[in-house]
Amino acid sequence: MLAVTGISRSFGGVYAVRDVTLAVGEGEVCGVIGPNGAGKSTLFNLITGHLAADRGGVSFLGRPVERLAPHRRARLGMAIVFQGARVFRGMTVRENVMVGMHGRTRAGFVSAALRLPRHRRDEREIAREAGLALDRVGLAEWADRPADRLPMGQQRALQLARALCARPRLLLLDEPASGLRAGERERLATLVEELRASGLTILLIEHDVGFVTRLADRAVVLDLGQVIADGPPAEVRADPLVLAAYLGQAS
Amino acid sequence: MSAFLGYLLNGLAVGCAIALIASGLVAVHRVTGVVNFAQGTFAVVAGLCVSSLLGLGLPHGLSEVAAVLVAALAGLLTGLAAIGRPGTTPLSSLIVTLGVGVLAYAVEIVLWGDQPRSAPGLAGSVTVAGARIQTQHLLVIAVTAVTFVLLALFFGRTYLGKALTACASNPYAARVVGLDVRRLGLLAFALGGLLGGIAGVLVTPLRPISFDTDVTLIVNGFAAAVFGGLTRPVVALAGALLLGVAETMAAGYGYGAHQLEVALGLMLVVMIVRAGRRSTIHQEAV
Amino acid sequence: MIDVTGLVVSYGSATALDHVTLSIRPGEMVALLGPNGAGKSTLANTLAGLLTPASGTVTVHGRLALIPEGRQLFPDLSVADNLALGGWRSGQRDPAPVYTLLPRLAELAPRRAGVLSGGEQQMVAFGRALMSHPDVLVVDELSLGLAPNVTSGLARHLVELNRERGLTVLLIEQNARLAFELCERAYVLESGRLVAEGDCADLAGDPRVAGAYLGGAIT
Amino acid sequence: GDPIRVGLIVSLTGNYTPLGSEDKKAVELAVEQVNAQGGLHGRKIELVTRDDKTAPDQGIVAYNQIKGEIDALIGPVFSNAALAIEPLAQRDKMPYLSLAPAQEQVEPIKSYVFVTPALSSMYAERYLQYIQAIGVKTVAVAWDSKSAYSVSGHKAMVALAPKYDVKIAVDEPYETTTSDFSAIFTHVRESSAEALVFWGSGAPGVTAAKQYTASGLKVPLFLTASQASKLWLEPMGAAAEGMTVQSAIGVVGEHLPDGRQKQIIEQMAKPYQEKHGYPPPQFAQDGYSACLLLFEAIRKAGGTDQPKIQQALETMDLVTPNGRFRYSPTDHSGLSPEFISVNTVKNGQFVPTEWARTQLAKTVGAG
Amino acid sequence: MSRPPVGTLIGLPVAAVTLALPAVLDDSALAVYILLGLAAMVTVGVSLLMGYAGQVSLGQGAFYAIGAYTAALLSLGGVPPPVGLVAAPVVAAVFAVVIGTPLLRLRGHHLAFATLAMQLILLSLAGQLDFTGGDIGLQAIPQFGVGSFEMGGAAAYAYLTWGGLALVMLVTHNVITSRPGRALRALATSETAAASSGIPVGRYKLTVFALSAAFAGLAGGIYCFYTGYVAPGSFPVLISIQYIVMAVVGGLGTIWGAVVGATAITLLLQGLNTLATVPGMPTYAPSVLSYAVYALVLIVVVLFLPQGLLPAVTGRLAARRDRTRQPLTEERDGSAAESR
Ligand SMILES: Nc1ncnc2c1ncn2[C@@H]1O[C@H](COP(=O)(O)OP(=O)(O)OP(=O)(O)O)[C@@H](O)[C@H]1O
Ligand SMILES: Nc1ncnc2c1ncn2[C@@H]1O[C@H](COP(=O)(O)OP(=O)(O)OP(=O)(O)O)[C@@H](O)[C@H]1O
Ligand SMILES: CC(C)C[C@H](N)C(=O)O
Ligand SMILES: [Mg+2]
Ligand SMILES: [Mg+2]
Repeated sequence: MLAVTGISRSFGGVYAVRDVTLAVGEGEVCGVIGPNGAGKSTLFNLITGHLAADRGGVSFLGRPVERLAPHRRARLGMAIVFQGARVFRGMTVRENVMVGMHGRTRAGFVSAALRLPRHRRDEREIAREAGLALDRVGLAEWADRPADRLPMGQQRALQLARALCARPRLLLLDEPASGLRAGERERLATLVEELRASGLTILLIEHDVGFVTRLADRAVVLDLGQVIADGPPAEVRADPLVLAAYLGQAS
Repeated sequence: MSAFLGYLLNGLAVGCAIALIASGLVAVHRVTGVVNFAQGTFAVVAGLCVSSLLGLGLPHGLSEVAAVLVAALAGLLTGLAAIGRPGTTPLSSLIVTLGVGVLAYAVEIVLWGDQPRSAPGLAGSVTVAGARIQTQHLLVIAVTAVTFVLLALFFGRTYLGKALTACASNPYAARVVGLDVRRLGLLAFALGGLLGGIAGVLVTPLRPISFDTDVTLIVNGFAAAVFGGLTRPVVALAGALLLGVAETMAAGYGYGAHQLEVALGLMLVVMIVRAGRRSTIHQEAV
Repeated sequence: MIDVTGLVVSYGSATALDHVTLSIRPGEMVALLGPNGAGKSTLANTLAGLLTPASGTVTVHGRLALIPEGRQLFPDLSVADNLALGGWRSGQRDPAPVYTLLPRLAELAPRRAGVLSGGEQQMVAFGRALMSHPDVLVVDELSLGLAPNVTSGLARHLVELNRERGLTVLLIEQNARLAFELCERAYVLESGRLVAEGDCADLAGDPRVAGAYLGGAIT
Repeated sequence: GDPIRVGLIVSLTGNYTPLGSEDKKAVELAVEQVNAQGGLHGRKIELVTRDDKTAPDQGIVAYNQIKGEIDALIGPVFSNAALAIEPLAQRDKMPYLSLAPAQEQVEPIKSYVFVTPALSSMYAERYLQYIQAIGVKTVAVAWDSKSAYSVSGHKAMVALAPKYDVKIAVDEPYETTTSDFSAIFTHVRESSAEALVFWGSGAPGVTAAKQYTASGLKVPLFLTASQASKLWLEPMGAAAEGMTVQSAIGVVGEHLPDGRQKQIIEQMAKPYQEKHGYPPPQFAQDGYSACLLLFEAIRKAGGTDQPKIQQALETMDLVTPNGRFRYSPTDHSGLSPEFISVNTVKNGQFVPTEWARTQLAKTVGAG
Repeated sequence: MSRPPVGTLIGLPVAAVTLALPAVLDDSALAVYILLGLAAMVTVGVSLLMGYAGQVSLGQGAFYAIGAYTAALLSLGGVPPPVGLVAAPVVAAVFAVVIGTPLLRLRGHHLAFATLAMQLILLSLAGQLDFTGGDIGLQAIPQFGVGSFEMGGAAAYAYLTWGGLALVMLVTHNVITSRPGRALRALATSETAAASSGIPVGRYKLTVFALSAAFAGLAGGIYCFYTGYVAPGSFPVLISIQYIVMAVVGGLGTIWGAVVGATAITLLLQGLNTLATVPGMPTYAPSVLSYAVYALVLIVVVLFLPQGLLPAVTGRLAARRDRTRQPLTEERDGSAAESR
């Protein structure tokens, strides 16, 4: 499904990601953990094309994508929820989510300006999908508020809804649970389980190791830009290297 | 060869005058995030003041200093209008500075009339390796050099300079650490006025100044300042010198009728090339 | 140390805090819990003087520092400069003590804060707040985006500061378990109103609170 | 009876404010004077003034606003604005006296459009006469590529130079916004030119004059009539001394022999000086002359019937501060180069050269 | 989607008044009415570009000029005026695509400068070339007409103008309330997040740039027939800035705001012009009065109604607080974040 081979990226001589090779199978939920600054978010940006790799390749659904622009990769079925909140200002929650459907619809400027039948068809489709996505993350009652006024937690949920609206094949989640309380975290976990059950492939960055252990089939540990452990979460958690670099005595 | 050197030196001087306008734009923008379209006005006010003061018989030196102070005051007043009211967005502030610039026209016409004025500066010229350059031009170059060194040191090295930079970098965070964003913004506007005033005082002996000269000044200054992203004085200086030298070279080698276009076109090309080598993701980092 | 009475804060027509009254004694560590949108960040910002109350009073004795939600660094400045500016109020500009606490920041010192990873930024925000030698520290999400070992390190340090220097702490924390571990007392805020307060031990026993905030939390 | 309404559209804001505001002052003075004498045909003159903002489209707006209420129009100093209004005025049969010098206004002739300043080609020709007279054979020419006045002046100069046996060694355009003329001066220095003729209006002329002194160029600098304002001498300061500047005859009225021409000039210059504190510059001369022409035409037409005014204008022969106008169906400019003076600046005053003094004396004597 | 109430509540009466006005106005008022409509047309484009897509153009006057020159040159060359009028927006849009391809790699202030420079260069070219009539420009442009029918009166031009404006507003409304419109508003906040939703950011920016250029081009085309005269001097850089002022004063990111802004500024300027030239005013009155009043009104409106006239009037202030905060602030973070 996704294969990353020997990918590297440095900033001013410092490697953020170094020679990372990673394969994720269809339907797999793969946790990515590691200390702060280990290169996890950078790896996600390399996979989605927001950053150019210095070296190495990315293939998705069996075809090399490292030369494709981010929006093309998105159209192939990658969706990402960024680490920070990136909601579109000046738009309602619903409109934000509708944007997620962009890659799956076609009506352009001309159809919109002339209100051609395609435009109407697409709008109906988009509205329906957005409604579903909103329900799914529990934002339905917030749908018509301006998105930039939402509290943190809801903004994160909104991003997830936007990503889901695209019906991706691969979902990359960068710390989706951060800023969420126990109850909300539980709901998120349930949602991820549902998604997994529906066959979606998921890459999940999370510092809450318990969360990862519960949801992921497999955990990859990054440190200083390199993979230092890869295996079932329970095993990885016990790895002394991981304990030293990441978990400390707190776990 | 001496012709080339002549164009180069004069170009540098022209560029330095532009740089001084740009420096004020950078100072204000770096601290407040506002593009101050009244920057040219400060130079005009100082220029008109110095011509009047010298006309009244005040000695050189005193007149110039007084004029620069008036410009600094004008800067402060502009700041009060532009950022004094809480909740004014940088775009609104920009429009306010445009308004201030126009308002200044009215004041200037009442005080000085609508005809251009000038003032005597350093007379004569010197010959450098066979190329002739006006003494006033040398003065412009020298003052610009000093100004930019000081400015770069101020913003790059001093604590206050960093605090000022922090204000625009993240105004909310600035308030979190206890910076008085509004006061520091006003300080920046006063500094902008001061820098504009210096530009005005130096340029007035070279070219006549009238109330609407600010348009020419701001177009060039804006070009140079944008070259430096409106935040980096030294890059803005480089942009200004590029602009000035390109203009005189164009005039020197046969494009006199298009010198501004040639220079602007060159700036554009450099900017576009630079823009091509930069990814967007970190420009939006949350 | 902090006295809040009848505090009302609103954004336009929406009321974010509705007659909140609370008080924190010097040297106390108090947790503030509540679901998303409860008004916790609003309260933090009001305590720091960044929002003006519609009514009610806020009194803070001594110097207050805030670790704001979402890190809020100066992206264009270096890490070192970010830290130095944290000392604007105290006049302390040398970040060395912060480097001892968070050695990673010493490595990052010359980098622009805007390009740091999320967790690295959170560390800078923490360090910056300490630079002002506060008497009161308001932490809006301590563990946000931090690796477990870093979180525990910072938590330990908070406790140290509290014991040794008598630092008063108001801790807003999503990880209620951690919050209860660190603090003696807690307030629970919901929809802008205080709905519960008391000793952490008691609250942890309260089924309603435990259900919502301790529930499936796993660390 | 009800007043005669004269439209005045000039630049009161924008680039040409310094020109337009002088025109306005002069026109107001002329109107005041004629009204003090009881007006025309017992009717007072009333001015309807509009600002063209130094922009052609604003000129059109202004014209469309007032065309219904005015009997005749005195139009923009900014050649482009003047050119924009003229087709409309022609269509409406609106007698129109332009204050702009561009050639295109009278080539081809539009029956209702008349020009009051000397055309830039006349300034060019006059300079060539002077240059020939002082024995100069080779000149350099610099011109503002963005000013219609300067462009057509330059064009005429290039075309007429062979006739006066003058060679143009350096031909250099610049832009209105140019702030450094060292390149031009360098080119002149490296050439065999014996004089530099500088076409331009206002600011660039002042800048060039100032830098010229510092450049150490030895050849004389010749400025054109657009520079003939005391207000532009001031900013030049000491740099202006000894410079050669053209002007309309009215600017040097006091140096003329007594007679009709001098009297007309003083009729304007004295009150103008009293009112505004400085002698009327070139542009004021244009405005005042336009008024005299129009008033005379109305007088002759016996009223404000527009075709009649047009006819009166086409047969006009009148002495004004700009010189003696002789409009005809084939000449809507009316002036000739003889009414242009070539001056040097002495103690901040425009003083006609010996050559000009004799020439003007001849012109005035003949008239 | 988020603003039909304003559209219908204000739209219908406005449309009625718009239709009635040309019949009752005299020529002098009609001249203002037409120029106002043209300014509004350009401003709607500016508002679309800036208020929705977050891109700043200080060179909108250039497209206005291109439209005017296109229509003028074609009809002087004997092409029927309607063809010239259609060609005006098309050529402007094509030009925007060509020039936008490199320019739109720039953001925020850089883009603002680049568009400003483009206008300066273009106008200077128009002033030098022979076929554009140099600085003198093009004169005697035929009246607009279809077949043998020639449009003479100003009222006819008023209908043409306001018809064009209605078209422009309709297109804009349709665009912003649909898929491409949401994409534009999204990329204004974050190009990265937009791209990861599958939006081809570069192409969309180019398209909206071209669309706003087409609006300006159409306005330019009508202008050239109405005035019968086109010259570089008709399109000073200041008018480009004026359009931005109109958009901001009216309320960025609202279609009607652009119209309101254009109306307010145009009427203010015309009013001042008339007021200041009333006989008996002192010499400097025109300039002093018009500069001072214009500046003060501008400053007061921007400071006290920062969301613009329209949102203030329609009382939708709260809902829109952050929308105006866009392009220029947005980029600052961006450009500052580049390698320093
Ligand atoms: N544009 C950049 N310029 C310089 N350094 C960068 C840039 N982007 C990332 N880095 C550095 O690369 C390293 C990896 O960053 P990344 O954001 O991938 O970490 P992370 O694993 O996601 O950490 P966290 O858990 O804290 O989010 C960090 O040290 C960061 O400072
Ligand atoms: N700038 C704002 N304008 C309008 N409403 C706001 C604004 N900021 C917050 N709110 C509203 O105020 C309420 C309280 O928000 P606040 O950010 O204080 O919640 P919180 O408890 O910190 O939530 P979280 O746990 O998600 O951080 C929310 O309903 C939110 O929508
Ligand atoms: C002589 C002046 C009235 C000419 C003016 N400078 C113009 O270009 O129109
Ligand atoms: Mg990360
Ligand atoms: Mg919060």
